[in-house]
Amino acid sequence: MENFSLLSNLISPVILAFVLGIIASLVRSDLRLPGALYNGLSIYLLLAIGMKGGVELSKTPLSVFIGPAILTLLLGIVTPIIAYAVLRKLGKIDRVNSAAIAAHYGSVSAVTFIIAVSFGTAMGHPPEGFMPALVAILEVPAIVVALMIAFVKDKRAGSWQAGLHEVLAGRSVILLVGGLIIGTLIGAEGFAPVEPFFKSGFQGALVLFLLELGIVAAGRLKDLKKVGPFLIAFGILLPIFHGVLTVWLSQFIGLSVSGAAVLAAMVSSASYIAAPAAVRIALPEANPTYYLTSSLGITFPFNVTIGIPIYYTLAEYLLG
Amino acid sequence: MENFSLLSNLISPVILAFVLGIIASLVRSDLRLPGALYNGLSIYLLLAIGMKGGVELSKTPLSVFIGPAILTLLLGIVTPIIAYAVLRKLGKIDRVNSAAIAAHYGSVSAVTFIIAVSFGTAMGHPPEGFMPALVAILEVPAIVVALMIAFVKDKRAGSWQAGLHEVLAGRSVILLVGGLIIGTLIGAEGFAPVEPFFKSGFQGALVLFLLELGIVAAGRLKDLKKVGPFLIAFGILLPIFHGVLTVWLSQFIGLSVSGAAVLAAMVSSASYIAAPAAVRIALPEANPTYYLTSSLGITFPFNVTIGIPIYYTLAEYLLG
Amino acid sequence: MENFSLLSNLISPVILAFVLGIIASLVRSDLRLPGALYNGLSIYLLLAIGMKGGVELSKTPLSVFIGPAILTLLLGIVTPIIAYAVLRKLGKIDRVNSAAIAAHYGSVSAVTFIIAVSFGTAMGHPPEGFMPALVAILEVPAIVVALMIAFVKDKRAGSWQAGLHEVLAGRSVILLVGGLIIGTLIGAEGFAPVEPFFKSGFQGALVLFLLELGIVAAGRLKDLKKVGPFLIAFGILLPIFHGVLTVWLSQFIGLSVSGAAVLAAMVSSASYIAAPAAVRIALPEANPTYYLTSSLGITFPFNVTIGIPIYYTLAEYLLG
Amino acid sequence: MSTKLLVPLKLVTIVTERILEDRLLRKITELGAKGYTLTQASGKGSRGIRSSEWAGPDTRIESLVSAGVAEAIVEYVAESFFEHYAVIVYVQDAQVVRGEKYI
Amino acid sequence: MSTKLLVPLKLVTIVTERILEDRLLRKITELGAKGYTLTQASGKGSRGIRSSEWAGPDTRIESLVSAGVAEAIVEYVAESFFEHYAVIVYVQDAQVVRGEKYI
Amino acid sequence: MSTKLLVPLKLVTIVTERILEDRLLRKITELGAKGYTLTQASGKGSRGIRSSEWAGPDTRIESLVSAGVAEAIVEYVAESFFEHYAVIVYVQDAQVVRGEKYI
Ligand SMILES: Nc1ncnc2c1ncn2[C@@H]1O[C@H](COP(=O)(O)O)[C@@H](O)[C@H]1O
Ligand SMILES: Nc1ncnc2c1ncn2[C@@H]1O[C@H](COP(=O)(O)O)[C@@H](O)[C@H]1O
Ligand SMILES: Nc1ncnc2c1ncn2[C@@H]1O[C@H](COP(=O)(O)O)[C@@H](O)[C@H]1O
Ligand code: NA
Ligand code: NA
Ligand code: NA
Repeated sequence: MENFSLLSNLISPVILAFVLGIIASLVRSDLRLPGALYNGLSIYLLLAIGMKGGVELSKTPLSVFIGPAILTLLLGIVTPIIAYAVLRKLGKIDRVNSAAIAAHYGSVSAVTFIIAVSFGTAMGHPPEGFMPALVAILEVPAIVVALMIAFVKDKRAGSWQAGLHEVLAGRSVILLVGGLIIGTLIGAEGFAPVEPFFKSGFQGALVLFLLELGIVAAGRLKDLKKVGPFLIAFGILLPIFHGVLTVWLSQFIGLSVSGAAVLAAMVSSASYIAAPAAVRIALPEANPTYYLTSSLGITFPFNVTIGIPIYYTLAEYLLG
Repeated sequence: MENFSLLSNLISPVILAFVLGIIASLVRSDLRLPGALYNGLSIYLLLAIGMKGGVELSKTPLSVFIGPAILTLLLGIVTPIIAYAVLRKLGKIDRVNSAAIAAHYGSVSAVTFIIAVSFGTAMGHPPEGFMPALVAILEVPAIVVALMIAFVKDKRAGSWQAGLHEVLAGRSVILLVGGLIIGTLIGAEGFAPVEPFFKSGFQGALVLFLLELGIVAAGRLKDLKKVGPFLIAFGILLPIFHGVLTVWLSQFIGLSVSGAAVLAAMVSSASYIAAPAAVRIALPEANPTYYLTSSLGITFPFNVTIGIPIYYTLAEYLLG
Repeated sequence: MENFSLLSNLISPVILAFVLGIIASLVRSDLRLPGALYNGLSIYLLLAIGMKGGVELSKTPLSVFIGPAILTLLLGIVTPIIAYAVLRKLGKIDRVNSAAIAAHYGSVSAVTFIIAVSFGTAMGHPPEGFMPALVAILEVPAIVVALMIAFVKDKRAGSWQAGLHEVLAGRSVILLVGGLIIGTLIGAEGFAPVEPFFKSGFQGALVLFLLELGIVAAGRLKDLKKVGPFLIAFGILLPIFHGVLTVWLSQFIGLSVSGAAVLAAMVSSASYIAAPAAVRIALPEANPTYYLTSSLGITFPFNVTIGIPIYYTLAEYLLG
Repeated sequence: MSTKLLVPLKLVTIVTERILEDRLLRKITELGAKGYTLTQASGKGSRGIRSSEWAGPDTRIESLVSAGVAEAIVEYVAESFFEHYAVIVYVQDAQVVRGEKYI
Repeated sequence: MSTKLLVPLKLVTIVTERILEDRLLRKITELGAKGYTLTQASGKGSRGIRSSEWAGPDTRIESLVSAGVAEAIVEYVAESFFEHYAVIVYVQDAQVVRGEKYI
Repeated sequence: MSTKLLVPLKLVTIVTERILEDRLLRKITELGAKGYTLTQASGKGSRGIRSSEWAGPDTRIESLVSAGVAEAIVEYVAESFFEHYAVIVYVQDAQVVRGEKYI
C-alpha cells in the first residue's frame, strides 16, 4: 500500500483547487464564488454526505456499526477536554478562549472527512459506507462539552441555550442528520433516481467549494502572526495526537484500515462551520481570530495535505 | 398495480426533503436555500420540463396529442369557474378573493406535476412523454378566466392588462413554452448532449427545491387559523373533485392509466408561482394569505402525499 | 462534410437558448438568471475549459502543440493592431475608443470558443484537445497591446498597471490558466472522478448561461443606433477577415480542419468578460457603449450563428 | 459641511414589493427623477403576510431629487399603492456632490 | 417639504453580525418598532476579524420609529451588544409618508 | 434625541461601479474613515450605459465619519472619478451611538 503517498494526495483536483484559491487571493484576483453559490454547495455537500451515509447504514447490521459509533461518541467527549487542558496548561490561554478553541477541535470538519474518504477511494480502499453517520455523531458532543466547561464556573455574556440551539438546529446538523434519516428510509433503491445528482456530481462540486475555501483560508493566513507560535504548533500537533489516538483505538472495534484512517482524519479535524456559529453566540467574548485562524488557516490545510496520508500510513501499519 | 401505495410515495427522497424543510422551519433552523439558488433551480426545472416535453412532442403524432390537448384546455377553462362558484356559493367569500383563489386552482403547479410523473415512473408506469406540453396548456387559461370574472363587473385597483402580461411574459410560461419549442426543434438527437444536465440531474435538483419549498410551506402553516375551516376543506376536497373528474374524462381520449393520473394531479393542483404574481398585479385587493396558504400550505402537501396515489388508484380502476 | 450547415448549427439547444433569452427580453419578461448563478456558471465554464485543456495537454507532445501556440500568440499581437488601424483609418474613431475596441477584438470570447468546439463535435469532427490552452494564450496579449497603443502617446485618466492587473489577476485568466495547470498535473486519471461534473454537465450549463447572455445581448441591441453603421459593419466584417486569415495560416502548422475552424472562431471573436473589465479600469474615457455593443450585440451573435459555419466550410475547403 | 461642491437635495426612499418595481421606476422618472439606486431588501410591516417571498424579495429604491419632485413622488406613491400594496416611503435631507446634475 | 402626508420620525440603522439578527428583530419589535427593512451588507470596522464570513454576511436593519422608541433601541443595542459583537447603530431624521402608521 | 450616547457625525454614501471598490475603500481609509458598510446595488443615472452588468453590479459604500473626513472624501471622489465613472456621492447627518469610536 505504498500508494498512500503524500504526492498522489497533493495532486488531486480538490487539493489543487484549494491551492488555486489561495493563489487567487494572494495575487488579489477578483475571483470569488458568489455567497449564494457557496452556501448552496455546502447545503448540497452536507445533504449528499448524509443521504449516502443513510443508504449505507440501511444495509449495515447494528452489530457492525455499534462499536465505531460508541468510539466516535467517546472521542467527541474526550477530545475537547484534551484540547482544553492543553490550551490552558501549556498555552496559558484564558478560560473562555480555551473553551472556544476546544469546541472546534472536538467537533469535525465535513470537508476534511470527504477528502479523507476520497483519498482512500482513489487508492482503491474505500472506507466503510457508514462513515458519514459517524460525522453526525461527532459533530455535536464536543461543542456541548466545551460550552459546559466555559459556563460551569463563570457568568457569561452569551447564552448557553442559544449556542446549543445554534448547533442542534444549525444547518450542518439538520442536513447531516436529516440526510441520514432520509437515506436510511429510502435505501439504495429509492436513492437510485437522485444518485446522478448527489453522487456523480459530488467530487466536482467539491472542487468549486475548495476553490472558495482556499480564498477564505488565504484571508486567514495574514492573521498567523496574531495567533502566535503556540497556536500554530497546537494546530498541527494536536491533530496528529488525536489522529494517532484514533487509529490506535480503532484496532479494537473492527474498522478497516481506511475506516480507521478516515475516523482519524475526522477526529483530528477542527470544525469551521457548525462550531464557529455556536461559539459566536454562546461565547462572544472569545476572539474569533484564534479559533478561526487555527482551525481553518492551520489545521485544515495541514490535514488535507499531510495529515491524511499520515493517518492512512499509520492505519496500514497498525491494522493492515 | 397494488404498488401505487401511499407509503412508497411518501418515502421518496423528494417528499422526505419537503418534510425535512418543514421540520427545519419548525425547529427554527437557519437552513434556507439562498434565493439565487432557489430561483436558479426553478428556472432549471421549468426549462428541463419544457425541453423534455418538446423532445417527446416531436415524436408524437398530432392525432395522439390532440385529444389530451383539447381536454386540458377545456379543464383549464372550466375548473376556475367551478372553483369560483364553490367559493362564492358555499364559502360566501367575496368576489375578488374568490376570483383570486380560482385563478390558482384552475392553473397548475409544475412541481406537483413532476412528482406525479416520478411516482408513476418509479412504479414502472411512466406516463406519456408529451405530458409537459399539457402543463404549458393548463398554465394560462385559468388565470385569464379568473381575471375576466373579477373584472367583468367592477372597477378594480389593479390592471387587467398588467396581470395578463405578468402571466404570459412571466418566466414560467417563457421557460415552459420556450423549452417546448426548443425541444421540438432539436429532437432527441439534438437533446443528447444536454441530456446529462437536464435529465440525470433532474430528480436531485428537485430534492433541493423541495427542501426550500418545505421551509416556505411551513411558514404558511401558521396562517391556517386565519384562513378558516372552509378554505382548509376546500383545499382538500376541490382537488379531489377535480382529480376524479379528470380521470373520468380521460377515459374518452385514449390516455394511459399513468397519463390520466398525472393529468388529474395537474388539474387538481393549485399554482403557486405563476398565479400569485399575476393575481398580485391584477387583483391587489385580494388577500394573499387566502390564496397562498390554501394552494401552498394545504393543496400542495395534500396532493403530493395523498392525492397522487388516489388519482393513480382511481385511474387504474377506471382505465386499467 | 456538407453537414457543416448553417441550419444544423442554428438549431442546437445552446443557440436556441440564446434566442429564447433575446425573446424573453423583448417581451419584457421577468426572466433573469440570478447574478450569483450567472457568475457561478461562468466560473464553472472557465475552470472546466481550463481543466479539460490541461488534461489533453498532458497527452500532447510539445512538437504538436508548439506550432499552434506560436501562431495563436502572433495573432493575439497582430489582430488588435489590425483592428486599431481599421477603426482609426476607416472609421475615424478617436484614439482611445479605437484602442478600447481593439483590445476586445484581439482578445477572445470563451463562449464563442465553446460553441465552435461543440459545432465540430456535433458534426463528428472534434478539434484537437489542446485548443483550450490556445484560449488562455489568446486572452491576454491583445489587451496588453491595445493598452500600450493607448498609453504610448497620451496621458490617460486611468492606470495602465491597474488595467494590466485586472486582466492578469482577473478571474478569466486565473481560472483558465489555473485550470490548465491543474489539468496537466492530474492527467486523465486524476480527472476521472470530477469528469461527470465538469464534462457531462458542461453543455447543459452552457444552455443556462446562454439564456442569460441572450437577455443581456438583447439589452445591447437597443444601442445599435448609437454605435452607428460603421461599427455594425466592423463587427461583422472584421471577424470574417480575422477568421479567414486564421484558417489560411492554419495550413502551415498542422492543425486539423476542425482545429483550424475553432482557432478561426476564437481569433475572430471579441472578448466581453476579460477585456471590458480591464479597459474600464485602464481607459475609463472610452465609451462602453461602443465596445460592449459591438462585441456582445453584433460580433457574438454573428459568430455563433453564421461565422462558425463559414470558418468550418472554409477550413474544409482549404485543409480538408 | 462647507464644501462648495454640495447641493442640498431630498433623498426619497421607497421600500416595496418587487412586482411594482418596473412601474414605479418608470413613474418616478416621469415625475422628474434623474436616476435611482436599487438594493434588494426584505422586511416586515403592517401587512403581516405578503407574496414577496414568491415574487422575489422586496426592492428598496433611493432617489436623490429636488424638493418638488420628492413631493410629487410621495403623493403618487401614497395615492397609487398605499391601500393595497406593502410599501413605505420616506424623505430625508442630503448634501449631494455636484447635485445640480440631479435637478 | 410641506406635504401634509409627512410625519417626522427617526430612522434607526443597525449594521451587525447576521447571527444576532433574529434576537435583535424580536427585541426591537418588543420595544415598539412596527416594522423594519433588512438588507445584506458586509463591511469593516474596529473588530478587524469577525466570523461573519462564516455566519453569512452582515445584516443591515433599518426601522422607522418614534423618538422614544429610537432611544430605547439605541440603549438596548449599546448595552447588549457593543462589548462583544461587531455592531454600529445610528439615528437619522426622516419625513415618513402616512407616518402615524409607524408610531 | 437626547441620549448622551449619541455623537453627531456625517454619513457619506457613495454609489459607484464595482470595479472601483477596492481603490475607493483603500483611499477613504487613508483619508480617515474608521470603517464602512457595503451593500450590492444597481441603478440608473446620467451615464445611460455602463459596464456594470459585466463587472458585476454597483456597490453602495456608507461610511460614518467626522465632518472633516467627509469633506476630504467628497473632494477626492469628485476629483478622481466624476469625469469618467458612474458615481454619486452624498452626505447626511447622523447621530451615532458611541460615535467617538469613529472619529
Ligand atoms: N417601521 C418601519 N421601518 C422600516 N421599514 C418598514 C417599516 N414598516 C414597514 N417597513 C418596510 O416596508 C415594507 C412594507 O410595509 P407594510 O406596507 O407596512 O407591510 C415592509 O416589508 C418593510 O420592508
Ligand atoms: N465608520 C463606519 N461607517 C460605516 N459603517 C461602519 C463603520 N464602522 C463600522 N461599521 C459597520 O459596522 C460593522 C461592525 O463594526 P465594528 O463593531 O466596529 O467592527 C462593520 O462591519 C461595518 O459594517
Ligand atoms: N438621482 C439619483 N438618485 C439616486 N441614485 C442615483 C441618482 N443618479 C445616479 N444614481 C446612482 O449613481 C449611479 C451612477 O450614476 P451616473 O454617474 O449618473 O450614471 C447610478 O447607477 C445610480 O445607482
Ligand atoms: Na475534531
Ligand atoms: Na389546477
Ligand atoms: Na479575437
